[in-house]
Amino acid sequence: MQRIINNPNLVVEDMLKGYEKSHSDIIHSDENNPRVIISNSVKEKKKVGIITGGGSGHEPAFLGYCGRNMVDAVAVGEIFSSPTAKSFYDCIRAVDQGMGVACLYGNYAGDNMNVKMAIELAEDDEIEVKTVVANDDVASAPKNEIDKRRGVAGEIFMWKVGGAKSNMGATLDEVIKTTQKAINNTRSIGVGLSPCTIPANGKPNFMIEPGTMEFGIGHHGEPGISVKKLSTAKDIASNMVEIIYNDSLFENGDEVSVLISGLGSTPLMEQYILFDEVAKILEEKNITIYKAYIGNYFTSLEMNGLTLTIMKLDEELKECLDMPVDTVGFK
Amino acid sequence: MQRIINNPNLVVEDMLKGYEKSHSDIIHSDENNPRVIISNSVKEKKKVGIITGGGSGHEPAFLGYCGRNMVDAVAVGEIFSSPTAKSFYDCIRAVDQGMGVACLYGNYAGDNMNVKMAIELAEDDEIEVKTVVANDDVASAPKNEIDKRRGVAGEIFMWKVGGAKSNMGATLDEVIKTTQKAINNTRSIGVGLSPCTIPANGKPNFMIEPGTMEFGIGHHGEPGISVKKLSTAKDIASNMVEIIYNDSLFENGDEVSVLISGLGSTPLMEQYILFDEVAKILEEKNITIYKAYIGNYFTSLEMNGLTLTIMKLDEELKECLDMPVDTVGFK
Amino acid sequence: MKDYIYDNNNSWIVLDIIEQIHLNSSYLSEIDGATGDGDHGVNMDKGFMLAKEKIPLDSNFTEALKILGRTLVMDIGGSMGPIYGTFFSKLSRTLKSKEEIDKYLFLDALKNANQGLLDLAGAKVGDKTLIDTLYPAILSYENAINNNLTFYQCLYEMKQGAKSGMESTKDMVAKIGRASRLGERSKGYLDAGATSCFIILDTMANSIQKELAK
Amino acid sequence: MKDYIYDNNNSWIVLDIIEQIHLNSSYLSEIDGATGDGDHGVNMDKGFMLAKEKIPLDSNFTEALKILGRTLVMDIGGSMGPIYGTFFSKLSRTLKSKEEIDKYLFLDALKNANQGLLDLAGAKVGDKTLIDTLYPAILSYENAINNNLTFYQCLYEMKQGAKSGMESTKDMVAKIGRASRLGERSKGYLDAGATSCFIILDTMANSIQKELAK
Ligand SMILES: Nc1ncnc2c1ncn2[C@@H]1O[C@H](COP(=O)(O)OP(=O)(O)O)[C@@H](O)[C@H]1O
Ligand SMILES: Nc1ncnc2c1ncn2[C@@H]1O[C@H](COP(=O)(O)OP(=O)(O)O)[C@@H](O)[C@H]1O
Ligand SMILES: [Mg+2]
Ligand SMILES: [Mg+2]
Ligand SMILES: [Mg+2]
Ligand SMILES: [Mg+2]
Repeated sequence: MQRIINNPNLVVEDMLKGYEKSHSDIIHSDENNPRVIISNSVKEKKKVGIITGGGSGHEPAFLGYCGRNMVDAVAVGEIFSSPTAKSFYDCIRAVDQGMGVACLYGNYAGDNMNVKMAIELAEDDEIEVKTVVANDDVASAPKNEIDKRRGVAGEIFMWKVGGAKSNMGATLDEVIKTTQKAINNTRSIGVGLSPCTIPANGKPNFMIEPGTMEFGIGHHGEPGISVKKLSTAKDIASNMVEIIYNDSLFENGDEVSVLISGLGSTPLMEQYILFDEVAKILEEKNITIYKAYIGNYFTSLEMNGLTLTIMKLDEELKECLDMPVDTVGFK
Repeated sequence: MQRIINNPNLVVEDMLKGYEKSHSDIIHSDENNPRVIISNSVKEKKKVGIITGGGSGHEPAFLGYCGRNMVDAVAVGEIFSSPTAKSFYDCIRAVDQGMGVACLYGNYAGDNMNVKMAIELAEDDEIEVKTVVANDDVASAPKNEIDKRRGVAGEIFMWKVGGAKSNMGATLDEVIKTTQKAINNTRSIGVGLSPCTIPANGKPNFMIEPGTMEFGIGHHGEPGISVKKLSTAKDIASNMVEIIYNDSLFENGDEVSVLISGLGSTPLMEQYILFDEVAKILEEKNITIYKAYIGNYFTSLEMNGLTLTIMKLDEELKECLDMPVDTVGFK
Repeated sequence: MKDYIYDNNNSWIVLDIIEQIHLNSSYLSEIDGATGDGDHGVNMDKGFMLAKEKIPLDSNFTEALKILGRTLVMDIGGSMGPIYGTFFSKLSRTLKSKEEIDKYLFLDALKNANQGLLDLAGAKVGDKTLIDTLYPAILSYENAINNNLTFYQCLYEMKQGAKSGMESTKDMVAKIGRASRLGERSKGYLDAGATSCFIILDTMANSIQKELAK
Repeated sequence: MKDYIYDNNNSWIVLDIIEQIHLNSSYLSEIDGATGDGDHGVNMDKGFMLAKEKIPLDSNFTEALKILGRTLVMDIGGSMGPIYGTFFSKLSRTLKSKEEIDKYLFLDALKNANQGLLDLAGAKVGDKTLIDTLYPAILSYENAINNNLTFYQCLYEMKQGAKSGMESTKDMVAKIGRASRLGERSKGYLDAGATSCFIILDTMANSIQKELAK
């Protein structure tokens, strides 16, 4: 395992120390819980609190999206493992100003359980918490079981929209409504070309044969829809757009934002090559790209591969996307 | 070779198409030369033109640093190969407004030759061009042959400072003077943990044994100072800071900016872990970190490893670093 | 031999469980490594050792269960935190209703804990999880009660049920969690959670048996 | 047989060179792949084929050399663009001083080209580069002149020199460019640039010999 780390069981602790030191202009950690990262802008104006949380190993997600006009606090878990209920609870407490808290997270068993318990704890403090659970990954379940779908890079759009809406002074219900619309309007699909290794484990816990790719792979290496021959960027783009398109959300004339995220070891160059092919296909379908984001926005350690996310826009969502933010991962 | 590309001989062309489409708010390409990327802010105010250029495969360098208040035009080469003299020349022509042009590039044989020829061409047009040649890589030659050293991620500080200075209305000589000071004040060192593969070649053209690392590796896999046992982040940080420190530039009481760049497949997590160790050592040496940048700022395709860059600051350099920019790679 | 134990002063039963998880933590990680991400022992050990600090030596059995449950829920995250946390919290909540814990109360506690877990985690028997240890353990225990065996004997049956439950996971294909990544290839390995669940149930039964025999 | 050629109407000599580079491009990339990044053939082919488009069929030898040189400098980048570009530009500049090109003028041209190259690229004999082909080729040519051989014979000697120069790179350790990455391991392989340089000199000599023999 070729890694620049100290104790493999303490990679998250060690990372957080470096993160705090380097971004003290944007975030700080909770006084009593180093697994809670809080925006320096928290409570600088009265608004609905926005929190999220998830396993580590996805950097810059989740903590990179903590900052002014985006996420107010982030609960940080072990690698690929949900944060504790306490960390979610501490996030809730750190951001609540009496207007309630929106917890915007991804649909995974552990996160669902821990958020549920944190909300129960917050109820005792009479803090109102509502959730939006990202389920943008079309590969993870068929459309008639849409609630089982996992959240992947579409979570970034969810946070961007939720953060913006809350900063416009919306109520908790309004924030939830618009953010839920954002995720309902969002679809993602991933491809994996080679696996990743959890430091404490020391070996990849799945394999991808050279010359093949896992189409529909999840953010932690969850199995894809199919193993395909590794073909050209043009083919891959066409397969990715097609499966998203087949979900019957996007139509002729739509305006969308597109996010391509490398999963870790895929060079930016390849992400731009894929984007070019995606853009060509969308143009053919008469879909206009309002904004495009390309880069390692939501990774899986050093996995080779990428995700494609498309969000259907309306005027409200565009306004939310356009709001400037001050975070490490997004501008 | 697990890659998302079309024709391996056209990766640069294909990337540029995607790049232009996705960042048309910041840059455009030269009408007659797609290998020249120009900031949309070019000539929006009268100033010294700032250009650079280099091989591809280092994304977001070089083109990601093109934009308002940083680089005005970038010449784009093949993978790991200098741009043509014509592209450098076209950059010069695109940005000159009669105040001259500063060409800020890295010390490689091909770039030196092509820039030299481009300057000769520009002389015929009576455009004054001066250069700063980055040589921040301490591993590439001993101090008494400092002019032989290669430029690596320190180039980013060079561009940041040069771009800022020019936007403050400085003359060509002033821009060159301050930018030269920036690079004279900058030292970098890289470590490589696994190699990268040029798409058209199809196989890595060097190997790094698992359990070892190449200390002092260059941005294209140039051989390091030594092959070491892969140790802890703490050890690696201490070796890296030490070799920079031994170059007799930094001293007790200095204020510096630090840049850690992943070379491609090194997770952000590990970059933060290393940063934490570097920060501890600098603190012990009574060196203050004014600003830190951590991320994939200057890559080598999917190479595993990272570079550490430290720049000694004074008031002028701080002012230059602080100027906001509007580029893809830097904020 | 008694056919009940006191709640009072029996926190050592919980400390025994913590001790066994601690001793087996490398083994649990090793099993998890075969089909998962190799951290089950580390995850468990972290949470259980944290709880150990907080449990006063001479406190009640249910008080210790409550502390363990709360610590797991609050401090280990992942899926194991809420799952085992809920399990121990529910055990505590049912058992603390009486000062003497007999075989019937213990059955109620197990059933409530199991139900809490099913509500929360959504795994079913056969998914290759800790449920595959817990469910047959409770079933064997209940059968023993129905056959009028003593508390001591019922606990013996529970251990047998837990053991064969754990072993049954070896031939299962994982349907949930990280190991489901492997599909058919997950066959041939014990499930890590099923193994830790066996250790927990087995140790708890042994310790209660010791107390009964006092 | 003549002992000079005309500059006039002899662009075909340059087109022959381009043709040979084109035909050998896969071979050149293959050699480069052994110690470098495997693109030498592609790089060369791109530039040379671009120049081919621009060279009028019945133009002068020196005009064609100039176009080739300029195209390489302007349009291929890397190190090869400026290096071979300068080489052909310098050849052109010296040769075009007279309408008849004899063996002495050709020697001057080679020497000027070689000097231009040394000034620009900074490689030395023994570094395992194209210089290791060029330098012995010129030396053999000059020796032949000193021995009063004919232009035709001098060119034959130049080809021999180029060939043994190219072959000498096989035993060298690369000191410059990408192959220097390999150190000792670069031994046993021809240098790609030395090989393309041999193809260029060999083809140029053959074509001039054909012209002399006309
Ligand atoms: N939804 C679930 N319900 C019950 N048990 C589960 C569930 N998901 C996972 N498990 C159990 O968790 C165990 C793995 O735990 P652990 O390794 O600590 O967590 P992780 O899988 O996050 O690394 C599995 O062996 C399985 O028994
Ligand atoms: N400084 C130099 N001077 C002369 N020849 C050089 C120099 N650097 C490299 N070469 C030659 O360039 C050849 C490689 O060319 P090519 O593969 O086209 O470029 P690159 O190395 O950029 O991929 C080497 O075989 C060597 O002969
Ligand atoms: Mg885990
Ligand atoms: Mg090359
Ligand atoms: Mg695990
Ligand atoms: Mg090459």
